[in-house]
Amino acid sequence: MEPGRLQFSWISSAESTKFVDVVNQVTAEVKALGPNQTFLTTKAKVA
Amino acid sequence: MKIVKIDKKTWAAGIEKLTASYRLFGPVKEGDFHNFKELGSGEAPDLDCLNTRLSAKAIIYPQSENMFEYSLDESREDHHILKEVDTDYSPRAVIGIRPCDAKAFELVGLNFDTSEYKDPYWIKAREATTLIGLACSSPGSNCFCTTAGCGPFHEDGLDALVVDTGDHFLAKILTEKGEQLFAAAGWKQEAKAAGKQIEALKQEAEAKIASSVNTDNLSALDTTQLYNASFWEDVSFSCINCGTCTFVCPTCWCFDIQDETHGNSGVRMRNWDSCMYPLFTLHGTGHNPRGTKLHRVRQRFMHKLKYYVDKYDAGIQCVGCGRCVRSCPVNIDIRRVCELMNSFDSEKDTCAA
Amino acid sequence: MLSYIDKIKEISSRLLKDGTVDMIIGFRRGTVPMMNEPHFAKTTGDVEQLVWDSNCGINLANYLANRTEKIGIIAKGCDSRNIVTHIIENKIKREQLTIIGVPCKGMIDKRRINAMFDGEILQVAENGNTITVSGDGFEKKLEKDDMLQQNCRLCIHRNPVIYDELVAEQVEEQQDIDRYADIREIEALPPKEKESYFTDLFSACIRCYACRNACPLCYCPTCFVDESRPQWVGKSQDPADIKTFHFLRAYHCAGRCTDCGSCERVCPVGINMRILTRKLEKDSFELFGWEAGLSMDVRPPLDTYKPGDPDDFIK
Amino acid sequence: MQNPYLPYPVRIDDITIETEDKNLKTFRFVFLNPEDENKFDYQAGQFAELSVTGKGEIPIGIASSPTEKGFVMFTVNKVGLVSSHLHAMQAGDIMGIRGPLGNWYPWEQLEGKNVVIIGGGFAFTTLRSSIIYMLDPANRSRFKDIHVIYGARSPGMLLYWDELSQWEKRDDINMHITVDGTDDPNWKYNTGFVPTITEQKAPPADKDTYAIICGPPIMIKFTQPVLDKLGYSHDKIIMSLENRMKCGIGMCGRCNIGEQFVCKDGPVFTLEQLNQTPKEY
Repeated sequence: MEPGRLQFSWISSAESTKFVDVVNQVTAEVKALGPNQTFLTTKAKVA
Repeated sequence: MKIVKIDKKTWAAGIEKLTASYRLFGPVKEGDFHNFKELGSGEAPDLDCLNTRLSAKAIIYPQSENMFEYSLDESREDHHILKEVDTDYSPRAVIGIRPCDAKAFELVGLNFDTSEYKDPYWIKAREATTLIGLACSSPGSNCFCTTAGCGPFHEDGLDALVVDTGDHFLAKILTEKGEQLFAAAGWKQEAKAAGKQIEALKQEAEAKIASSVNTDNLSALDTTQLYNASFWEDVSFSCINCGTCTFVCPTCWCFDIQDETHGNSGVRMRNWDSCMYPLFTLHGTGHNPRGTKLHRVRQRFMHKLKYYVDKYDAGIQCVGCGRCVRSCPVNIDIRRVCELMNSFDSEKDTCAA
Repeated sequence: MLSYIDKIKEISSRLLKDGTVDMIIGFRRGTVPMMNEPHFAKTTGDVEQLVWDSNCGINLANYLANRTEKIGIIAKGCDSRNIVTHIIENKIKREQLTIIGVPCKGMIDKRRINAMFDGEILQVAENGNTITVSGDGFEKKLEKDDMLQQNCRLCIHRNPVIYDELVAEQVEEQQDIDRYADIREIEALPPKEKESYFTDLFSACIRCYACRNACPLCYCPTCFVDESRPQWVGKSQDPADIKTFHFLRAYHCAGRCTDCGSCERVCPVGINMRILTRKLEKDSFELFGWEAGLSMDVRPPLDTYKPGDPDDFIK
Repeated sequence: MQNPYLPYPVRIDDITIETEDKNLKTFRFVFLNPEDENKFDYQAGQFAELSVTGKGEIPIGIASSPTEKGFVMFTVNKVGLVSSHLHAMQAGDIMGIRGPLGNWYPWEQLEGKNVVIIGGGFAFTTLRSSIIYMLDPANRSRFKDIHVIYGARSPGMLLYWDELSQWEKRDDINMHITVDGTDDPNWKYNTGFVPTITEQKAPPADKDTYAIICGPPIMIKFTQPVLDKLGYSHDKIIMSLENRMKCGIGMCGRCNIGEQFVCKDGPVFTLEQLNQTPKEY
């Protein structure tokens, strides 16, 4: 998995602004990476 | 029965010609092992391999196979209704299959092709397949085919048997399908008198089989007494209940059926399953009739060496290819278990082995 | 290590005779070269079947989970560390066990030796540090030290960490081993290349689960791959499902794996899944200074919290 | 080639909650293609695979009788993945049924005989099918006395209550309904476990009397000695087994007891047959 798709933050329930900022930032970064191309399953094949 | 001589120089060209009318499969070396693969153009089967790591069963009976497809999209007329999938059943040929693997298809056929029910996936694939066997002139040390109802030159299940004489190949054409394939390859130089030579090579090869099993007593044994024999604890102790033995075995046929949905569409597929797994027999209630590894190990050997013997009267459900012996992570050896079973004496509950 | 067997038999017989244990778990001679079979002895007669040589690579701690008997178990360094882990995780009680420690000089790599020869190997004999491999028309002598399984080459805990009996003098531990050179190489790959590396690594997997089942750590009553409600992983041969299985299993072994090498040894298709467990082992060591199974008195890092635990990954 | 894995498409016509714990529901299905109903030609005692598209299949005994036309009926206990999903489905939903599968109670052999039906809990489904079948005016004269001993934990756990009370009123069937216990002062039937009631009410064994038993393992375990005591020979004790199944046609390999497949060679076996196979059920 590319760096950036998984992020951890510590946000207290009192830190609403931080929560909004982090969510916006993570969403933007993941969007920039585009759809995940790894770990996709395909329908089983028929030999 | 016709015998054809193939000049080794014309072998590759013949194989190349076959690609026009067949999908070809054959043993190919991958890393340290050989395996059956669909051959690409210009790719030749590697006839130098002792035997493949996995058997040829996946060519007819893939590890994962789609059975039906469906849509869950309710705007479609046919939503939630299963439809058969398109499967390529065009002619395919396996070049260089060993006689044990070919014979295994005959044993497995007794399960999939019955008078009451016919498994269409297995039967159509089997019918589409021509099997060109390669006789074993130097069998492996764990091969015990000659006492498992098979042999290094065994012909059951094959459409033709190719024998490497050193400077050329001799091929016994055994069926109509074999005839057609040889015509398509352009191999037609008859060698009428070569029967004797093949017979001599066959005896030479059979004499090289150093390993054996005794099965003469199995059908006479009482099922429940054998089931309750005390040796199962010893046999099963080391088993880790992986599926290796069942997956490498050419005669193991058990499967699971699963639905897999992606978005609004999906497939009903079947996957190889194994009697070694607890999940195989687990009831919805949590009850498991084969809840311990002793149960499961016993099931595998009882199935192959007793139930099958009694049910079909066609010998044991084993062709002696030796794969499970070589691949078992903890070295549980079917030859040893067979001996324990065959020499079982309920009076003493001890075994000669 | 061949000389160990007399001592193993002597101790085993004594323990069975005086009733200290109900059974001894060890190995008996296999039926194919370079294979021994895990085996239990309940009588002094059974003890005669026990063997010890460089083909005892299966981790016997795997046979302990949830057993109720009094057991004598033959344990190499790695086995003993997994016994410690079992005790910590309540899979067996220390009082049930009499640990017969074996100072280990490593197990030989059967796959590598098989690959060295074109013909079929019919016999492998061991004498001191010499391994004699023979087959139809060939015989070759190899140095055992050159033929060890990778995990044994990298091993820094050859002596049992707990034992009640020891079959020989302790062996010298290997020094200055760089355990993670190959892991660092993979860590350095860009994501795309890493992905294709793992896709190749697991492409031969047949999902037999031998790696999981040979692992002493994998004792869950229902493994996540077998769970149907919810079904976490698809059951087909889809590469994504196969990789999911291997990755998740490795994570479940984090901070617990002793790199005994059983998983790789038992794989019928020769996959080195230890790449994954060793990455996590490396992380456990670098982040927490932790090596699994060395002590019964310290809780593993993943079931304790310390204020100083590294948390750089949290933004 | 007929594909034995392909279910007939059906529509759920009606769903009835059977028990007070709501864990058992009866589903009535109608075939989407009317000609499929003729192909689904079954006998009392057989089962079918209910196919919930996207989830999988479950083997369930057929609760309707071949004498009932225009629909088929199954009573399903909510246990696993498929049955839970089925319980959440609505009338009108489309799914599949595959069958009929397995063997059936030996109706030809039972002709001219007394039949004692012993059932417990939710294993009464194929027994309902059998009772309806035998009570059909066209069939009733083919059998002698019919006894039914049916028990559940409590009155609210008995299946098919309306029908049970109707059968109670008839004189061509001897009903012995029982519950393990109840605090309902108006309960006018038996109280006690099935084995006890069997001992009290079952007719004595003779060469013309057969017992059909279907119920949880614990009930079977304790009823069998009672039948032994009453003198029933093991070839006259007929049982229906359950095992995990997938294919239902003897191919996938998991449901065997010895060389017999419960799905294809069973599910109906005599106790005499079962005595000769490993008890892996």
